Amino acid sequence: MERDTSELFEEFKELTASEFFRRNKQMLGFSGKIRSLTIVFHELITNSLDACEEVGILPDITIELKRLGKDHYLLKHADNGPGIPEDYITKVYCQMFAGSKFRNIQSRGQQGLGCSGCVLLSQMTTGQPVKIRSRYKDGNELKGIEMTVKLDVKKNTGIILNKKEFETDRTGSGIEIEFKDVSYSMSEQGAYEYIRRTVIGNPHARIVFKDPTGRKYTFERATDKIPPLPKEVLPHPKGVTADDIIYLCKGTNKKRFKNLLMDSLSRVSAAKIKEIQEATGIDMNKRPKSITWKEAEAVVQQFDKMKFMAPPTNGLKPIGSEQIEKGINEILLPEFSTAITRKPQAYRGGVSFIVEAGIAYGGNSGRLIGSQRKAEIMRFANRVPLTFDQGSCAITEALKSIDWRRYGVRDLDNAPISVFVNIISTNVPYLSTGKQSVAPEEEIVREIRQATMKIARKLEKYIRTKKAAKNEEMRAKIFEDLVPVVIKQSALLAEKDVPEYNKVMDEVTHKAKIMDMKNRLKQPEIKPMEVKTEEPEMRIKTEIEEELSEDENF
Amino acid sequence: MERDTSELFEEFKELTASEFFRRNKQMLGFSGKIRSLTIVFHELITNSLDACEEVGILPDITIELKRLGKDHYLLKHADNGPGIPEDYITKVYCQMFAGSKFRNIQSRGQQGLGCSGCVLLSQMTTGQPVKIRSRYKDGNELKGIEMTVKLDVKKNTGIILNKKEFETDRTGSGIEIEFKDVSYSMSEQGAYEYIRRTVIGNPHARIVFKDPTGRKYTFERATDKIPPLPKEVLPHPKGVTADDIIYLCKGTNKKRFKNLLMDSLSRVSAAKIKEIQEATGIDMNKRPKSITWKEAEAVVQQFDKMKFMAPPTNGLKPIGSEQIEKGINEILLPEFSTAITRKPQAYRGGVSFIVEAGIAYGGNSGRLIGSQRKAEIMRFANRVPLTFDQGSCAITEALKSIDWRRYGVRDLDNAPISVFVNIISTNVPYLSTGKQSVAPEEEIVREIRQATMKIARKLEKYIRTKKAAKNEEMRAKIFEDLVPVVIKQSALLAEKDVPEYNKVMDEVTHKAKIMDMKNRLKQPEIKPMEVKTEEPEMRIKTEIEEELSEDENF
Amino acid sequence: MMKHKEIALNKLRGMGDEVLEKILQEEVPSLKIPSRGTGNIIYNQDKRYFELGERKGTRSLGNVKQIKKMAQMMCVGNFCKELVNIQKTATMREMYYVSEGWDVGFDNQQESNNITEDIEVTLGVSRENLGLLPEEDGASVYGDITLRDDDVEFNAKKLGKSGYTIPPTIDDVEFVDSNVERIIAVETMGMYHRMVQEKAYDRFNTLIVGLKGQAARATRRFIRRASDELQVPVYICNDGDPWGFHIAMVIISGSAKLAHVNHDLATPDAKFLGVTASDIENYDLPTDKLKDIDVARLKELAADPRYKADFWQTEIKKMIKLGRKAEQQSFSKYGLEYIVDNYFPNKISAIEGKPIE
Amino acid sequence: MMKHKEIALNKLRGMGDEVLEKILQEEVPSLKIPSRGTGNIIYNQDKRYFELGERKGTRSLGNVKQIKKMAQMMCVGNFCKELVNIQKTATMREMYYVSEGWDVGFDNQQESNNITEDIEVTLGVSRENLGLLPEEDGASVYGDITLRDDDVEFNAKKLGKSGYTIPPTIDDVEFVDSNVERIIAVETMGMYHRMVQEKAYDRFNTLIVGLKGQAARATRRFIRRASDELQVPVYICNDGDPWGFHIAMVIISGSAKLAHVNHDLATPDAKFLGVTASDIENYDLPTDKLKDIDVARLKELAADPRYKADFWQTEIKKMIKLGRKAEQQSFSKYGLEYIVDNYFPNKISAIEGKPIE
Repeated sequence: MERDTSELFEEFKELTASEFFRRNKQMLGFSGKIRSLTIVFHELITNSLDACEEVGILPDITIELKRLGKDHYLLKHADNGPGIPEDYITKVYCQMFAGSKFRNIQSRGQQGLGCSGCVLLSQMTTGQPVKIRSRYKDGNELKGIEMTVKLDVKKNTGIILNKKEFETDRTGSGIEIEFKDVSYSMSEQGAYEYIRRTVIGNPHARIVFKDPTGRKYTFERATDKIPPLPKEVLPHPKGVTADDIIYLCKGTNKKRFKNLLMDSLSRVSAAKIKEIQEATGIDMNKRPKSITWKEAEAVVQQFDKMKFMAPPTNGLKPIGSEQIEKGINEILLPEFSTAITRKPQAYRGGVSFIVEAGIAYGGNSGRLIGSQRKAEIMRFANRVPLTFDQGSCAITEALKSIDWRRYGVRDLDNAPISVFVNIISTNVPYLSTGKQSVAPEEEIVREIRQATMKIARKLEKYIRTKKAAKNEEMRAKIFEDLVPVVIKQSALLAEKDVPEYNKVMDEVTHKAKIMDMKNRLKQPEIKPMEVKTEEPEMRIKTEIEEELSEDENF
Repeated sequence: MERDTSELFEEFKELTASEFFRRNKQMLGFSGKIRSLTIVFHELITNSLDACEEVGILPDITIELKRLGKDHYLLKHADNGPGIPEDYITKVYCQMFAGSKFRNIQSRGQQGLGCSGCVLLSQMTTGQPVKIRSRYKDGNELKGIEMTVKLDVKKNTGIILNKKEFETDRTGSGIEIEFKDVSYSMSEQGAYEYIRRTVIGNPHARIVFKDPTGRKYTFERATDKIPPLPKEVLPHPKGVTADDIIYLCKGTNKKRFKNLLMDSLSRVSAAKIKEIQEATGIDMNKRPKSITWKEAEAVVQQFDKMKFMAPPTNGLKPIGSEQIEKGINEILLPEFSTAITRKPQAYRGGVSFIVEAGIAYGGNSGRLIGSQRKAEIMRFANRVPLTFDQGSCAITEALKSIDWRRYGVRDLDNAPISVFVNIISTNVPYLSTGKQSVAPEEEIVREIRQATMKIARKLEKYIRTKKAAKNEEMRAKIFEDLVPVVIKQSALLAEKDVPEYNKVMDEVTHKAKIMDMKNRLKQPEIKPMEVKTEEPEMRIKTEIEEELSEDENF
Repeated sequence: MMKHKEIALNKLRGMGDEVLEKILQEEVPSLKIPSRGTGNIIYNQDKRYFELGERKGTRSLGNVKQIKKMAQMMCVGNFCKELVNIQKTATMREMYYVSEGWDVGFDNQQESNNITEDIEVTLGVSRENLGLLPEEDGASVYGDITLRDDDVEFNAKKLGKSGYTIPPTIDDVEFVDSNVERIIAVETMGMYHRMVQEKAYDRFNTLIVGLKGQAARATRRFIRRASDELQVPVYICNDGDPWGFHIAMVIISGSAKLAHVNHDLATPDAKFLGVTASDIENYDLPTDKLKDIDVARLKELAADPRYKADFWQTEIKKMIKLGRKAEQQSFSKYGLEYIVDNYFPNKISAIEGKPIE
Repeated sequence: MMKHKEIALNKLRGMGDEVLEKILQEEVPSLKIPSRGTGNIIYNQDKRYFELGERKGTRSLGNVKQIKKMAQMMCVGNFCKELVNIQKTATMREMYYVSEGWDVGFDNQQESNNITEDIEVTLGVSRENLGLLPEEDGASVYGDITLRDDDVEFNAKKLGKSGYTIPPTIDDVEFVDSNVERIIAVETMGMYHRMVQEKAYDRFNTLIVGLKGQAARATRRFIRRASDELQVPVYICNDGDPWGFHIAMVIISGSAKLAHVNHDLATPDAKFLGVTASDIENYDLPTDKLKDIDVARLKELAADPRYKADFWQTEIKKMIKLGRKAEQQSFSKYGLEYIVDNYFPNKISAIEGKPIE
C-alpha cells in the first residue's frame, strides 16, 4: 500500500488569496444568512465613511436593498466620497490583500479584504459580475467611469467586462451587487439595526435606506460639523516587537538605523538614541538592513526599561460627548441622558486609545422585547457598530462587571437603558477576524469601567432625585390623611373638643421642600431626530422599484 | 482640509499572504499563550499522522519541549513519515497557501497554513530560523537533507540559509523550532492533554513526549493495524454550488461538459447526463469553458430535483469501534466501556460523514477536579482532538441535548464518565478558522445523538444490572429477617404453636437468581496501556538535555 | 366486657390463624385488605356518606414491599389484643414507643398510624374498639345537656365559661338528659365565646359546640350521637371559604379517609348555616380575595358527590364568581353582638319556619 | 365595676389628653412607649422573672413611620374604652374586623396585635383588663378543685374524662375550695389522659394540668393563682428536649415577650420534674438524635439568665454531650403504666423527701 514520496507531491498546489478565501469564506465573517448580509453592509458603509472622512466631506450614503427571490437580493450602494481612480477600481474591488489602509491610522476598515470580500461572496453565490461607478477628480477635472467587473479567483485579480466614461459634476462611488443565500432581518444582528447604530455613532452622516418592502428611511445628520481628519500615528516604542523592527529595517530606504527609529517610531529623540546606544552598545549609525534579530531584541528590551512620553494622541479623533448626547437624544428620546469622552490612555504600554461612553434612560431607550424594555449595550469601535460576538468583548465584560445596583439600577438586564461605548484607537485589538469584538485588554476594560461608572453616577443622581421627590409627595399625603385621625381620636379618648391644628400640620408635611425638588428634575427640551419613514404607495411593486432605479446615484 | 484623490491612492499597497497573516496571526489560531502552543502541537502532529497514513506507515512521533526562558521554548519534533523532497521543503514550511491537501479527501489538516504558520509564529516571536531535516525516497535511493530556513514575509517564500545532505536508512521529517510568548500547561486546553487525546483517537500511533521538566512519556501504540489509506472522494452532485461548477469548468482540460461532470462528480452516470440535458436543454457536449453561470445554476437546480445514489463512502476510514474501545480501555481503565461506529450518512444533501462514539464509565474516566471525577467530553474530527470553542460545537450540543437520566446517569456533569465522539468526513464543517468546533448541522447533531444514545443504552443496562444485583441481595436479607417475625406473631395472635416454614422461606428469597446476575456483571480483563513515564534523574539539568539531543531523530 | 370488644378479640385471633393455615399447607400466606384508595371510596347516595367498596388489596409474605407491613400488622394485633384484654387504652404515640420492644419497629409515627388503619379496615373494627385512641381532645360544648362518664354526672352549662370538652373516649359517656331544641356548631373558639357571652344557649335554647377547626373524630361522634339521641336539628356555622364548607361537610357526610367508620361518625341531617357566598353579598361582609388555592379547592368541591345538592352548587359557583371569602367573625364589622342578635335568628328561623327567640 | 377596670379607663383618657395638650401648645405631639426590645427586657434576680427596664421609645406625630401607629393606638384605645364601659370582651380577631369602620385600619392581624401590646406597656394595663382576650383556651385540669364562674360552681374531678378547660377569662373565676397536695402539669394530652386513666389524681392527691404544648396566658395565670391561693408545690413534666425545658421555664420565670405582665403570670416556685438528660440515662429511654437546631437552642438556653441554676447548667450540658432527646411518652417502652407507677413517685418523693402514695 506504500506510495512513493514524489507521487505524493505531484498534487502539491499553491493557492491565491482569492482561492483560499473562496474555500474559507467564514474567515471573512460570511457565515449565516443574516450575518453575511450585515457584514456586507458593514464593509460598504465603513468604506464610505472612511473615504469621506479622509477628504473632509460630510457623508451622504444611499443604500437600497431589493428582494429578487428567496434569500436573493440586489444591493445598490452609493456615496459622495472622493471616488476611486480608474486604475485602482479592480484592485479595490477584485484583489484581496490590496488596500490603502495599512497605515497606523484611526480608521473603520483595515484589512484590505472588505470590498473584494463582498465581490467574492456575490460571485460565489450568484456568478454575476458587479457594476461599479466612480466619480473622481483627475487633476482638476472631474471624471466619471462605470465598469462591470468580475473577480478572477485563480489569479486574485479583476476582469473588466465593460467600461464606459460619463460626465459628472461631483465625486463619489457606488456599486450594484447581487447576493444569494443571505437574508434581511430586523433583529439586533440585522442590517437595519446596523444602520441605526451607525447613525448614532456618526451623527455627521446622512443615510437613506430603502428596505426590501420599499419602505424608505431617511436618517438626517444631527450635526453639520465635519469630523477632523485623523492623522497617521507612528508606533510607540513600548508597543513594538523585535519582529516589527526587523520588518521596518527591511522595508526602509534610510541609511542609518537611528534615523529609521526616530522617523518610524514616535517619542524617539536623539537623546533617547544615545541612551540606547550606550545601554546596548549597538552602533546606531549602522545600515538598517544589517540589524540582526539579537540587536533588534536588545533594542526592544531597552525600550521596555526606558521612559518615553506617552504615545501621541492627536491622531485620535473621538466623536465627542456633546455629539454622542445629540445622537442618543435624537434617536432614543430618553428621559435622561449623559455622555463622556475620556482622556487618551495607552494599552500594552504603547497603543493609545480613547473611550467614550453614553447612557440613555427611559423614553425609547433599551430594546423593546414583547411589551418590556430591556437594556441594550451598543458597542462601537472607531464609530463602527459591533454586532456579533458580544459575549467575549471588552465592552460587555466591563459593563457586566459594574455593580449597577450602586447606581440605582436594580436589574440592568430589565431596565429601560441603552449604554453606548465607543473605543477610538489606531489599533483596536479585535478578538477575531470578523472584528466584531474587542479583546479584554486590562487597561481598556478598566477605562470602560471608569468612564461608564462616571456617567452612571449622574444617572444614579437623576434616579435618586426622581425617587426622592416621589417619596416626599407620598409622605405628605400620609400626614394629610392621618394627623386629623390622631387628633380626633385623642379628643374622643380625652372626652374633649377637637382643637385647631393647622400649624402642626404645616410643620410635618414640608411643602416647600417638595416644590424645590420638582424644579431640579426638569430636563432640557429634546428635538426628536428626523427619521423620515416613507411607506411605499399602494401601487404594484415593480413600479416602485423602477422609480427608485432612476435615482441619479446609481 | 480636502485632499486630492490621487494623493489618497499613493498609499495603496498589495500584501502577500505572509504579510497579511503576520498582521493577523489570531486568524491562524495563535491567540493566547497556552492556545498558541497547543495549536503548534496540533499542526505538527496532524501533519505527521496524515503523512504516515498516506504511505501506510505506523506513525512514530517524538516531541521534546525544552524551556529556554520565561514563555520561551525550543520544540523538537520528528516522525517516521515519507519525508519531504528537497524542492518542496521551503514550500511546505515557508509558503502560505501552499500544500498537498486541497483534494476532497479525509485528512486531518487541510488549509496549507499549518507548517508555514508555525514558522511564521516562531519567526515573529524569536527572529530565529528553523532547522528542517527530511529523509525521503528519491527514486530508489534514500536521501537525507538538513536545511536551515527563514520565511521571507514580503515575498511569501522561503530563504535557505544553510543546507547539507546526510546519509540515512529510513524516511521521516523533523523540525527544530523556537517560540516565545507561548506557554506549556497541563490544563484541558494544554499540549499534554492534546497528546493524550490524540493517542486515544489514534491507537495505531506511538508518541514519545518529553516535557519541559525532563519527564518522558511514552505512549505505546495499542494496535499494530495500519489504518487503511483514505481515498479521494469526488464531490456529490447534491453538495455542489453553481460556483463550484464554474470553478471546475475553468480548471479542466476536458473537452466536453458531460465528461467533466461524470469525472469530477460522483454518482453522475451517462443516463443522468441525458436526464439533465433533457430537463435543462443544455448541450452536454459543449466545451466546459463556455458554460455560463445561468447554465451552471440550471444544472445545480436540476441536481436538486434528481435522485442520486448516496455519496460514496469507501473514502471514509473510521477508527472502528473495536479500536476505540481499545484506546479508551487502555488509557482510562474504566469499569465499563462501549463504542460504536455508525454507518455513513450525508449532511447538506451531499457530504458524507461517519460518526463514532464511545463511553467509558468508572475507573479513571472523567476528569479529576479536586477529589471528584467530573464528566469529560472528548471531541474529535477525523481523529484530531478538538480542544477549544467547545460551547458552540455540534458534539457538545448533541450530547447536552440527551436526557442522560434516561440512561441511569442522574447528573452528567458530575458523573465519572468520558464520552468520546469522532466525526469522519472529507469535509468536516468547521465553525471557525481554528477548526476547533464542528458546525451544528442538523444531520450531524442528529447522528451524534443517535450514536451516543445507542451506546448509552448499553451503559444504562450495565448500571441497571449492577443496581439490580445489589437490590436482589438487599431483598433476600429483608425476607430472612421478617418471615420468622410474621409467623411467630401470627402464632401468638392465634394462640397456637409456631409451624415449620423453611420451604416458604426458600421460595420467597430467590437465591439462584442472585447468583446468575452476579455472573452477568463480570467485565473482560483489561491490560492497562503502557504509558511509560520516566522521571528525569537527579543530575544537573543540562546533562539531561544534552543526552536527549543525541537522539538520532534530531 | 362489652360485646363489641369480644368481637374484636375473635377477629384478631382469626387474622393470626389465616397466616398459620397457609404455612402449614406450604403456601405463601397473604392477607386481603379492603382498599382505602380513592377508587374504592364510594359515596352512598341513600346513606348520604362515603363508605368503602368491595375492592381489596393483597399483602403477601412473598412481596418485599409488603412483608414488613404484614409483620407490623401482626405485632400491632397482639398489642391491641392485650389492651382489650386488660380493658385499657393507649395513644398511638404510646404504642409507637411500646413497639421499640417488638421484633419489627416503625420508622415513624405515620407508619404506625397506617398499619393501625389497615387493621381497622381488615377486621372491620374501629381503633377505639381496639383500645387505640387519638391524642387530641374534641370540641368544647356549652349548654343544657347532662352527661355521665363512669360514675360522674354533670351538666355542660355548669362547667365554667369553657364548657365541656369532648374526650376521645366519648363512646363510654352516657347522654343522661337534655332539653335543648337545637345544636349549633361553630368553627372558631372566638365565635364560641362570643355566643356564650351573648347567652345564645338560653336565647336559642341550644347546645353550642366550638369545633376548633376541622372536627376531631370524637367531636363527629358526639354530634352524631347528639343528633340521634336528642333528636334535634344540628346547624354548623363556619368561615365562608372552601375550608369552612368542608369542615361542615365532613361532619355531615364524613371524610373519604374515614370511609370505613363513617357509619358511626357522619350526621347526614346536619345543616350548613353559613357563612355562604349569599351571606357575603346579603350582609356586605368584609372579605379577602380568594387565593388560587381557594379557587382550585372550590372547583374540587363542586365535583365532589357530597356537594351535588343545588344549594352547594349555587353557593360554590357564586363564591368563585365573587372571587371573595369571609370569616365568621367578620360580622363584627356591624358590632360584636350583631351575629347573635341578627344573623343566627334570621338564618335559623328561615330554616325552621318560626321565630326561635 | 372592679377597681382595676376603673384604673384602665383613667389611663386611656390620659393618653388622649397628652396629645391634645401638645397641639394646644402648637408643638408636635409624641408618646413615650416602654421599649419591648431585647435590650430593655431585664431578668430580675430577686423576683426570678423577666420584667421591662426603663428604656422608652418615642412615637411622634411628625414621623412618617410612626404616625400611622399613633393613629391606630388612639383608635384601639377608644375601642377598649367602650368594651370596659359596657363590661364585655372581644377577641383580637373581632377587633380586627371592627376596625374596618375606623378612620385608620390594620393591614393584618399581626399589626393589630402589636398595637395592642404597645398600649399594654404604655399604660401599664394588661389586655385582659382592657377587655381584649386571646382566642385560645387554656389547659385541661383534672382533680379536686372547686371553682366558681359567675354563678356556677363545679369541681374539676366531676366534669368527665377531659376535665376542666381554663377559659381566657380565668381572672373572673373564683377558687372556692381544694384539698390537693400538689399540682402536676404535663406537656401532652396523651400523658394527661394516661394519668387520668391510671388515677394519678387520687394516688398522688394532685391536680393534673394538660398543657397542650406551650402554655397559654390563661394557663400560666391559672398555675400562678393555684400556686398562690392553694399554697401547694407545682411540678412540670415535659418532653426531654430544649422545647420541653422551655415550656416549663416560661411557666416558671415568664417569657421575655411578656415581660410587662410576668408579675402576674410567672410561678417562680414551680419545679421542673423532667424529662431530664439524667432521666434519659437513668431510665435508658428511647431517644432521637438531637438535630442541629436542638443543639443551637440548648446553647441559647445555657446562656439565658433563667437557666443559670446549677441544675439547668448540668442537665443542658449533659444533653448536649449525650446528643439525644426523649419524649415524655417514651417511658411506654417499659409498659404503659410505668411512668405513673414508678417515675412520678420516685421523682416527687425525692424532692419532697417522703413517699407520696
